[in-house]
Amino acid sequence: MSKTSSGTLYRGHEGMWSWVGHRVTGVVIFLYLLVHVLDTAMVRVDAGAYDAIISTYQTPWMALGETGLVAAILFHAFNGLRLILVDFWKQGTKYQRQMLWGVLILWVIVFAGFAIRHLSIAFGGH
Amino acid sequence: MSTELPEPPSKIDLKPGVGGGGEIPSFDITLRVRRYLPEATADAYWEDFKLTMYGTDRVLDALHKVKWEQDGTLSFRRSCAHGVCGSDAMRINGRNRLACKTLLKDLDTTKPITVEAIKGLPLEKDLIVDMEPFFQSYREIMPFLISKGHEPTKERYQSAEDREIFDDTTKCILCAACTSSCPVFWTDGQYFGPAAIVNAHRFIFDSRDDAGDMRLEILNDKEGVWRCRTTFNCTEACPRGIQVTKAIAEVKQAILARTV
Amino acid sequence: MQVHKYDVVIVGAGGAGMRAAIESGQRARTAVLTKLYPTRSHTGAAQGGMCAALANVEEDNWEWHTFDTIKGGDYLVDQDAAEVMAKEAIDAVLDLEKMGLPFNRTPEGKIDQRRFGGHTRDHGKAAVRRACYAADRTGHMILQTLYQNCVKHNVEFYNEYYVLDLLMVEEDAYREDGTAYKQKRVAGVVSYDLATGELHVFQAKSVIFASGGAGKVFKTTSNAHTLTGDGMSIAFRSGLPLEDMEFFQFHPTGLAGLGILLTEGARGEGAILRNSDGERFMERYAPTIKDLAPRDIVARAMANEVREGRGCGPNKDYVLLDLTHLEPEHIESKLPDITEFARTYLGVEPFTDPVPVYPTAHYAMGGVPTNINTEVLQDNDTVIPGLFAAGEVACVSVHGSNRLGTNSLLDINVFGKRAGVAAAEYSKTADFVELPQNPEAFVTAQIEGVLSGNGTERVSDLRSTLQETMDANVQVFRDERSLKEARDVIEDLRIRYKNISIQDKGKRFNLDLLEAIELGFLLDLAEVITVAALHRKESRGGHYREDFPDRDDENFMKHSMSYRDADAVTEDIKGIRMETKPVVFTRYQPMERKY
Amino acid sequence: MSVSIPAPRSQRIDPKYKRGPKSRGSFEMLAWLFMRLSGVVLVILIFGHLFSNLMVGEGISGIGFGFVAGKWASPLWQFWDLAMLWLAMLHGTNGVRTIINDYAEKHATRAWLKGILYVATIFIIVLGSLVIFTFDPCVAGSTLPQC
Ligand SMILES: Cc1cc2nc3c(=O)[nH]c(=O)nc-3n(C[C@H](O)[C@H](O)[C@H](O)COP(=O)(O)OP(=O)(O)OC[C@H]3O[C@@H](n4cnc5c(N)ncnc54)[C@H](O)[C@@H]3O)c2cc1C
Ligand code: HEM
Ligand code: SF4
Ligand code: F3S
Ligand code: FES
Repeated sequence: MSKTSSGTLYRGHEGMWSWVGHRVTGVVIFLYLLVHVLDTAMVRVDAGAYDAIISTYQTPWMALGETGLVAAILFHAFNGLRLILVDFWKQGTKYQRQMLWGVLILWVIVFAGFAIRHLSIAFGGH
Repeated sequence: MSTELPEPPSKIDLKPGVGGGGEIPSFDITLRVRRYLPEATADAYWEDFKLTMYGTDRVLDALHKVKWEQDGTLSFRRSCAHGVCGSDAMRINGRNRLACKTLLKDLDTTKPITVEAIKGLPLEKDLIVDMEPFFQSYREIMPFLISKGHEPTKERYQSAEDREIFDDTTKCILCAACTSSCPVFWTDGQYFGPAAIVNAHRFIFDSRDDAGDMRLEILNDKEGVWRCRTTFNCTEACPRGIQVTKAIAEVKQAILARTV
Repeated sequence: MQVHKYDVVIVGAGGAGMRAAIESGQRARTAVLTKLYPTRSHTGAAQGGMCAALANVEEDNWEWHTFDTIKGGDYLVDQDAAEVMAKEAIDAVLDLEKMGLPFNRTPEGKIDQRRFGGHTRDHGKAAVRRACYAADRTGHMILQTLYQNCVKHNVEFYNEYYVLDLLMVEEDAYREDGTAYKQKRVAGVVSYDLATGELHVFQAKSVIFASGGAGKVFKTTSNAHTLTGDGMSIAFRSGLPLEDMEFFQFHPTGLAGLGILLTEGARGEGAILRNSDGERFMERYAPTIKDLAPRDIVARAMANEVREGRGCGPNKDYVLLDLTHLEPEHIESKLPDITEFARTYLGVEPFTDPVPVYPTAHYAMGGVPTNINTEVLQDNDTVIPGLFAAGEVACVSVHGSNRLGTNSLLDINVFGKRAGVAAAEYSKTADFVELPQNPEAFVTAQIEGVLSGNGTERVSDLRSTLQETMDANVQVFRDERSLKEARDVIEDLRIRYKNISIQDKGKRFNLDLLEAIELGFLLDLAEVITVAALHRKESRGGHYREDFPDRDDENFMKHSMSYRDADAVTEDIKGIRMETKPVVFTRYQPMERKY
Repeated sequence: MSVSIPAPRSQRIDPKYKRGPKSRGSFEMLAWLFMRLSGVVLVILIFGHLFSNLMVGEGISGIGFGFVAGKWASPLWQFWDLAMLWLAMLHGTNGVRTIINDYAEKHATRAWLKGILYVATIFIIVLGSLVIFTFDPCVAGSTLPQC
């Protein structure tokens, strides 16, 4: 299509933005998973090497990244369950918006719980 | 059948000020239109028009005012002017709307009101897009009643409940607001799109129709229902209030049910 | 320029055009030319219903329907045509059902029926349930169903092709009594492709005109912006007569100030009209059927209430349609769309508040004269071989001086089908008529003229002046003074029209150009309507002369036929000749019209 | 007589929108269904994984070669991680496949991207499975007491 058709960004509602979020988190998790399998594979090569790699996960910066990843997984997981309900529950399409708020609330609660524990371990050190 | 009603009273007391009325307020707006004149410029551009409009005016009235009083080259489709023909779907303040059904007073008139063509279909001029791909998808889902067996001499019977099942999707006016709001349709234009599915739904769930299976097979395609990512833009854009995503979900269920 | 050849060419893809296309498309090579995408046609705006004496819920028969149609039309109806329509109505509805139209159903699963203005049992005894309907979207469902079936039968559409000229040739011919006359024959049409600005000539053995109405002659109208009477005007310019153009229907319940229609079905479901005293004033005007009297009577009653100071609102210029005594669920299931219109466009909640309404220009009873086989007539009885017309553009005359609600959707189906069959059959027996030299010359000149015009007049100014004049002077009440005033304004506008200029000079989607051309059509028709109204010095149906308030069967029980004729002068207007045509009577003699 | 042109502009479809031949079978439906079924299972697997690795005991600080070895000593965890690997990889791959289909418009680009995706997926799944099955706590550098 010609470039002339581009204009402003479409101002979708919750449904569209949650989909953008789902898509982005999905890709992020996938990319992480590729790396994560590779690093875990080190256990087959050399125990020291594995520990070395894992220790990078234990630095504060990586801990933050790890927290972000978990945030992504939590959102993707909860929203994924919402999508499944939209698809299979008769009233799903009617309550999709309410369910999205539910997802966000659940996400905040679970994530807060995780973040407190995880960051305190990561930054608290031994 | 409607039940017999008691005769209404010959005379009643009207509430004061009944039927609205009063002075119609006027206000100034800026209409920011995405122009594209293929014979004049290579690219689209924004153009602002300042207008004085009234409380009962719609975006379509504003466009007419521009066309009739300021710039006759501004081009857009319209016909019925009350939301039943589906000519004038466009992106108003970033969302698909019918220009004739969007009252200016319901928009934020302190800021410019942006108006641009619907997204995802080839742009022809100003607010006009090529609708053929859209109608092609519609035609491909076999949007007509197919019934086997003998034609009855009188009408086919259908219970009011059976009629109700597909009532929602009979309302479609083929305005393309839904399909052109769908992020999946924007990507490569191959997706059948919500409007086609809505119209398939209208026949799949019609108790008089015998070709539901064929339509389900068509929509089981890689460009069919499974491309829908339930973003709900279509449902929110539909000027007829059709529960589009719900209809799509019902079609998905029907395909599943028939295979499993 | 390109030339296409088809057996049958149909102009217009509304209800009439597509119903014809379904028949003709299965019998002959058919093209449908339409200035709008088919599903945008204004048939889709029709709400209330389509009448047929199915007797699904109450005793009924087609003879009663015929009678109601004739009486509703104030006896100016051609009764043979009305019989055909009422008789074929039943099949027309059943055809639609078989094509898939989702009618509302009775508890037994049959097509449900409801009341509509002027439809009665046993010659006026009481209102009858005769209108088959699909909520308040009957027209939408008809249009969609017909389009769906066109898709099914692979009908070839040329969308956004504006037909701007009818190609005809004249041959010398002799009548049975030996007198010579010029026989017209149709060769094809010239159309303008909106997308490219190219002209396309369609050569055809049969041409069907189904281009709809002309409501945009008026300002307050239920009609679409695109209903500019193209077909009628093109026929008129080609030397064909227009029949009964003075009869224009004003629908009682248009949203006040906007003209958007609220179906008569609302009153069929029990809604009533009230004036500023809260009085149900129709009890005074039509004691038997009250709010369900025919439209001309109700519209006049409303206008009269307003005139006598019983109007509502700050300017006391409308009355109220009251639905508040009806059950909200009932309204929601039977009238969902119109309640939404009231909410969207006036901000009124019909469940709790009455809705402001005022008559709105709605339907042209007149049009291109045809016989009951939909063949177009070049005078009172000479058929033009190969030329057909159906729908609002045509005047068979089943509506006489006032159309009954629901009879138009019926008209387009019954006569649309007849036209499709007849046109296809004719094309099998006939040869192509040779196209004239430079068939597109007239249209080319017309377009060039508008594009190169550099005058000072704006199309939109002229159009709104025209529409306001027509609203003020040729509406529900007319008299010699008002009609003469309208006539003078139109004459002036005609002169100013020569001095227009437009801004868009391009070839692609040049709607500026087409609005200018459409204005030309509107001016033609406004003139014919006004002259015909001046000429008819009586009151009948939709045409009410305050200076001649009574029906005058002695002098005016006949159709009026307006011809374009450069040498004639009628009512001080040069170029229009008025003639008359007798009304066909079969079984009902004129009576006083009381409800 | 001038030429007659059978296909006017109004019936022409922009080639970009022309759909290819109809796809056969129900692959897309099965993929869609798989996304949902695997999604439900993955919630349990991943939450369990995250919980046992990051929440209980010392959390991330406790993870090391020994931790892994300890876990994989139990067939339950072996199976758990294997299932998670497979499901997550297939789920993610299918998701990314959808995304490629959406945004890569040219046929060749699509083919390339998907090719790379599938190779990566197979490689990772095979590698991951091998690691889990052939895990040897006494690999070089292991400081575990049993070695
Ligand atoms: C709001 C409203 C409600 C109504 N409700 C009812 C009702 O309840 N019951 C009832 O019986 N009747 C009703 N009517 C009347 C009825 O709907 C119309 O009279 C009828 O639909 C006309 O159909 P048609 O096919 O003649 O024309 P239309 O449906 O108007 O179609 C005209 C067609 O001609 C085409 N066309 C026009 N000019 C050109 C040109 N120059 N070149 C090419 N194509 C052209 C257009 O594109 C269009 O496709 C209602 C009318 C209105 C406006
Ligand atoms: C935690 C549990 C998970 C659940 C409940 C879940 C659920 C879903 C669902 C239902 C979809 C389909 C969305 C749609 O069709 O619109 C989906 C898509 C996707 N998922 Fe997951 N998922 C989970 C975990 C994962 C993981 C671990 C990955 C990465 C490997 C992942 C990557 C993706 C991707 C890339 C998509 C495609 C996104 C798109 O098409 O927009 N998901 N997920
Ligand atoms: S479903 Fe709604 S938005 Fe889509 S085409 Fe039909 S009416 Fe328009
Ligand atoms: S916008 Fe598109 S993604 Fe599905 S829910 Fe609607 S079709
Ligand atoms: S003009 Fe008909 S829908 Fe807006």
